[in-house]
Amino acid sequence: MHEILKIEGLSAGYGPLRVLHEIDFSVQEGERIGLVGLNGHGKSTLMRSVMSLVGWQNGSIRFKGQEIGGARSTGAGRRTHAIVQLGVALTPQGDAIFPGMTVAQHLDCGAHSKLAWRQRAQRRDAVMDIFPPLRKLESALVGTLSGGERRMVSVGRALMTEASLYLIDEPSLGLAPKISKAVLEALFALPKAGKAMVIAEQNVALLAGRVDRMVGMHAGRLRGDVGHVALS
Amino acid sequence: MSTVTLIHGLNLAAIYGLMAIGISILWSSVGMINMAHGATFAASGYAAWQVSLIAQPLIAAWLGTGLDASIAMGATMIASGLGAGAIFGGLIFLLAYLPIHEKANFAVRSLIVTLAINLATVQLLLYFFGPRQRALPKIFGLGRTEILGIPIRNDQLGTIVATALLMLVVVIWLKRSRKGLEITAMMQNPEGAVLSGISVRWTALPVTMLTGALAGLAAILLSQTVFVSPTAGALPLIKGLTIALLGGLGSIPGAIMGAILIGFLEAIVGSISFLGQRYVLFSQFLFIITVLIIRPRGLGGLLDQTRESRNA
Amino acid sequence: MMTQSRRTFLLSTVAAATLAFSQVAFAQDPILIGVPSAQSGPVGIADHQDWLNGVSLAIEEINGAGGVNGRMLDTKVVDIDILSPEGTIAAFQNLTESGVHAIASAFVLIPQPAMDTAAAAGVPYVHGNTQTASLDLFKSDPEKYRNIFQLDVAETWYGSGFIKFISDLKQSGKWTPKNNKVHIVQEQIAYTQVISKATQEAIAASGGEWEIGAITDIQFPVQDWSPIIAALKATDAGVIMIDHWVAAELAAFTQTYVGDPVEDALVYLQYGPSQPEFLDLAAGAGEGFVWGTVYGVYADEKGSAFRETYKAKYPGTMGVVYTGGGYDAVYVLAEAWKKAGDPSDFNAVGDAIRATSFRGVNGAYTFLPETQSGVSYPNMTDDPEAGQAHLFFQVQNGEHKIIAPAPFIEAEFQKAPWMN
Amino acid sequence: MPEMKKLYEIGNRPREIFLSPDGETPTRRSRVPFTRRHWLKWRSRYNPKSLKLEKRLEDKKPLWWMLSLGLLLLVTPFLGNSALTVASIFCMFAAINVLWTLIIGTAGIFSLATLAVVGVSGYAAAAFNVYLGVPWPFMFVIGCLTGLVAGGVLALPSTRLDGLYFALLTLGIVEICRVFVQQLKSLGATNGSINQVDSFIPSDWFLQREGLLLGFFGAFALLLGALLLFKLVNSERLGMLLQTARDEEAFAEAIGIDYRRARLMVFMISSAGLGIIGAFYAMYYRSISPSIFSLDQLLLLFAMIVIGGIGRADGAVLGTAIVVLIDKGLLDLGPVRILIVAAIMLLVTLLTNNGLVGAREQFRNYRNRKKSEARARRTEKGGEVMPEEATDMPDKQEIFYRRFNKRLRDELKLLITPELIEEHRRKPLGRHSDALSRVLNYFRRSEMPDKYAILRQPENFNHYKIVALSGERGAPPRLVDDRLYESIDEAYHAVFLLRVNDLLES
Repeated sequence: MHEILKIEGLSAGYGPLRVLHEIDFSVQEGERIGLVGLNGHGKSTLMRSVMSLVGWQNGSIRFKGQEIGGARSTGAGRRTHAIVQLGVALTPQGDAIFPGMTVAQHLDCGAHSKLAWRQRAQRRDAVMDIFPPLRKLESALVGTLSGGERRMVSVGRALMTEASLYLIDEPSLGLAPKISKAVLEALFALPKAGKAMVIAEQNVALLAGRVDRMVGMHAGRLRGDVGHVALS
Repeated sequence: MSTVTLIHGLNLAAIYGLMAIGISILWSSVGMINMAHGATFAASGYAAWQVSLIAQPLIAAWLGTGLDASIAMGATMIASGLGAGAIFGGLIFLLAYLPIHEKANFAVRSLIVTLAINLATVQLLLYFFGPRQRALPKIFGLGRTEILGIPIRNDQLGTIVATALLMLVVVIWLKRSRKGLEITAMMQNPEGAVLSGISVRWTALPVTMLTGALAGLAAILLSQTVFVSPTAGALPLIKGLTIALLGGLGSIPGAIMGAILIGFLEAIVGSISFLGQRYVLFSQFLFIITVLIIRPRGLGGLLDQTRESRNA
Repeated sequence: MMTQSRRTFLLSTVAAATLAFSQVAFAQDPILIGVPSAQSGPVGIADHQDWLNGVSLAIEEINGAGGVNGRMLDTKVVDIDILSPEGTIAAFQNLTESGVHAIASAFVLIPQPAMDTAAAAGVPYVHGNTQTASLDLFKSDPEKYRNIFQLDVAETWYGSGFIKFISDLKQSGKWTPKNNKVHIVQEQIAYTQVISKATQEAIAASGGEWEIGAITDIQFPVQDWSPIIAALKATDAGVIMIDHWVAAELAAFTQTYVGDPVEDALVYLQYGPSQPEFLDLAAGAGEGFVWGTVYGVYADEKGSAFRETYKAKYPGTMGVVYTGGGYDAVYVLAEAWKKAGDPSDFNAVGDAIRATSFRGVNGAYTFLPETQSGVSYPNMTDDPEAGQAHLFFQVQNGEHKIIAPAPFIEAEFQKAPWMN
Repeated sequence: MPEMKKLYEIGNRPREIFLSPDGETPTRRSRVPFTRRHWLKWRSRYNPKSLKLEKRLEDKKPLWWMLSLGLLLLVTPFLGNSALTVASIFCMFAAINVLWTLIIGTAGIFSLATLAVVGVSGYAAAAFNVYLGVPWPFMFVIGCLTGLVAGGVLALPSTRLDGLYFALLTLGIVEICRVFVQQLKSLGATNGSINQVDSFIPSDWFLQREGLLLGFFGAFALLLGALLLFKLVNSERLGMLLQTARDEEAFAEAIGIDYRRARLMVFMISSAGLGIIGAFYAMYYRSISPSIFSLDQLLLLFAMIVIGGIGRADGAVLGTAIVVLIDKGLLDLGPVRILIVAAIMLLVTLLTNNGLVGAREQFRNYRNRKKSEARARRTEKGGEVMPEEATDMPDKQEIFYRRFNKRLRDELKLLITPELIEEHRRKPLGRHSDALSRVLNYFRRSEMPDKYAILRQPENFNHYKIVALSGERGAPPRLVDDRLYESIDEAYHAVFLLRVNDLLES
């Protein structure tokens, strides 16, 4: 198995606030990992620091052997687009999407690679197969959709290109249980070969038994996974 | 309304529209109020004038003085105006966007930087070209054309047609092309845009260049009726700004509508004998202020609302 | 190019200065003429540059001939913002502080601060304001403003002189108006308003020879003249007076007008076309238009000689008002200094200027005691050599030609292209 | 080898200003008129080392103000005429800018119509004087009232429009004023300016040395008045109200602060002040012209407050000093001076966060940020205190407490072996070996937040999950992971493992 993501000694934070404490973490090809932990314990920060979106960070992040981390203290977001183009797709928490675009336009935004842009019609179709409710909303403005539909659009955007690592941040946040289940089902149904997925979730029950590995996150450190297994 | 007034109004609307749309696009996508738009206008005028000095004898030697020559000259003028405006836009990107776009209070900061650029450009133009105004070659000729029995001055016709075409191209480009989609994405959510693999830094460059080019074109077109001077940009800037405001900053349809309204207002007030030209500016600003007090977001402004709600 | 001319000017003054220094080494400090010159403000830059060129030319000539009483002349130039009182005061104070012996200024728009600052220092101040306001101010306190002189006349003569001109032209038979209507297009600043008012009064006094066709208001900046053209066509007057002051906009007017003229009308553009850029900008469209100035460079022997030297030094189209004005101003001052002896004795110099009788390139300078301003021929005197001629020009074959008044005529009035 | 110890100088006591009163005589302090504030902020305390009473000047700014203004007042009368005029212009513009700062900074209304208010009031005062013969002392009253009215008119749209929209709108209003004045027929003969205005400077003295001196003292008094007004509004009730509303409007509203009203009040008060300046301006020059509404003039003034720093009175005054000196003092430079102003404006905006007066603070912030980032990278939770961090800690015991904990942990880490874990797994409760007892004792003493606990599953009697306590009343514990333990001993051991894991990681 290939190692897709390898994080070593990652510390990150915002200004004087340190959120992540020397995290070591790795993701293998074909893996589906649940990142669990309460609000405010660094799940989103971990994902965002992979995307180079936090205030400062320090430590090594290797994506398929290529260093995308390093020490950095300003210019959040400056390298993000390059990381996205390497093949990391992040669905941010909440509705960080484009409210004034139609669903179709919004999905097209995800198609950043040349190939994806050329095939955007087919790919949109494929996303709509995954999230059938979007099909009839194709020309509706995203700002007018319901929460669940927006989440589908947001996740769908991440699926538009051939990313090999999907980081999905809190897909169930603020959604009715039934709808969040549907969103997660769609995610679990995605093919696994050659790709990996990390889902951050507060609600452990939603992921139980559906992921290959569950990693706890607590106070800026990883828990669970390493602790139990290695020592017992 | 007489036909003269109609044409005059359309002509003014075209030029104001070019300025206002540039300001509007730049505000909504990059989040800066470009006070150097007037400087872009003046600098492009001078660049085109400089090009015309070189190109005129060359074209005359090559094509003579026929229709070919005047078309070639016109194309050269428009191209040089667009080009100079785009280059100046790039300069604004380098000075007023790149170094400060990550700092706090970018909107006010960039406003100040562009003001400084405006101040400096006017003085530099004055220093290098002197106070004398300069004439650009008449790219549409001096005659008039009859359309549907209405005699229209060639420069007015040319301005209206060229602007309408260009605006159509810009609007379609923004709507259909990939770059346009990227710009829209950046307008609505810069972080979402980076997560879609769009570099905010480098998407801002084409935007500043595009709006600069629009100002450059406006300079060429307006210089068909008035002349190029270092301070020529001040009035188009103020009018463009207030029209963009009237249309609701960031809304392209709003800006176009605002330009048409203001253009016709100017033409009509100017043609009413007891009001006359001297009340034109007065009535325009009064109108804009009234509209804004009634509708604080201007005529359009939906986009800006979504922007606000995201920031909140 | 301006930079070049500025450089050559600097070089030449330096050269002149060093030359002068070697000649009368250790003699005396130069006599300083202060020139407030608009360089960064939005208006007046072109005229002020003309004036400064004229001043420099005269100083070069005088220094070349050995200076005044053995002392060389020199200038001190400061940037002035002629639109605001504080800008005007700052510039004038800077000059009086630095010990200039006289101030020679083309014009300021707000005369009071300038005159008060100069009066406070008592320094002789000659200017070409062409404003009734300046003269009224002088009349309000002749003792205080005793050393302030307006080289030319008030702008009112532009109006009355023009009516006199068209009456004369009609009588000479070179032109027959199609009707007696005069259509006035007026701008809003004081200068144009006073002229318009004077014209209307002259028309009323003409006893029915002329009548007002219509009055159209415009306001700077005029971006498009087509509504004005429409109004002109609606009135269809025999005489059209464009009472506006910005050369570039007048050039734009000629271009619009030529495309759709009022047949047979005589079009008078007042003073604006005197600025050098007019002909360049009008690019041929200016042909046949008439304009005038109460203060312009003659085309007689003296005037032509000046024009040639000026063009040799400052190539390109030459302005014909303030170039000669600046040139004459220095000569008027030099004459006074010769007479008074000590340039630091401001009152003696003032007395000498008051007694001036000097014939320059812009006409003869004698100062009326009640206003300390010039005399206009033929408006105020019948003697061509007793004042400055109110010159009327017509653009003929791409050049300004003097067509009136009588002894200074260069060419006869010709029909404009739109006249049958 | 003796270890070289680097000594850090703590605090900046050498730069403080101290008085040592004898403690017997009562201290007298005068207050700023109309406020409950004192001129200088002296704070008494006993020096913990010498046990002597000392008075420390908490805020050194008033001292600087007095020094610089006093210098200006003393030196200027001995300067030449043009320098005197430049100083007067500086005072007038500084007064305008201080009030403008009140509008932009304190009230948070981004208005560009400041000069327009000055102009309108100046015109009104001048018109009353020239056309109605109102004597000059009343011009101040008229200017003030006009300013108040103009402020009220301008304030109306400010409640509906926000930020930049309002700024651009006021730009339009300035244009309206300019165009309106210029096309007034009655002022046509003077290019829209009103001349021969009566003044506090006798007309014989006008532009003479005496007049200039009088003018300067007047302008200086105006500046003092503006500064006093700034102080009164900014640091008294209104300013305090607005400070609460600056970041959290909704919060301020929720606790009953009518910040909109307060804003309008500040706006009106400043406008009235600007009106007085307008009347003064007309008197100082004995005329007023439409150029006061010109965009260039406005931009120059804006450049002043930008260069100094928006929102602070010292910024407004400093920026005015710089720009006025360049623009009016270096007239000989010609157009280059505008370029210099533009360049300064550009540099200041590109490099500083809030003008020149903010530069010092910005540098400190930058240094602190870099320091804390570096510290954050190095320190671990519960780790030893870094030397530079130690200076910021008021309770020095904390430093030793953390050092002790760190050493303790280092000791305990050595004790943890697979045998020890095995021992615990076999018998989670009961008598343990010495090493295990030590480790468990340490665990028991740990702090309540994030302490682990065992939760019996309500649906299944013999099933346990591990939770972490929140440490806060009312906040429920949370699940650590989804493991289910079949017996209580297994759960005990899992908690032990988690803690060992935490210990080893720390």
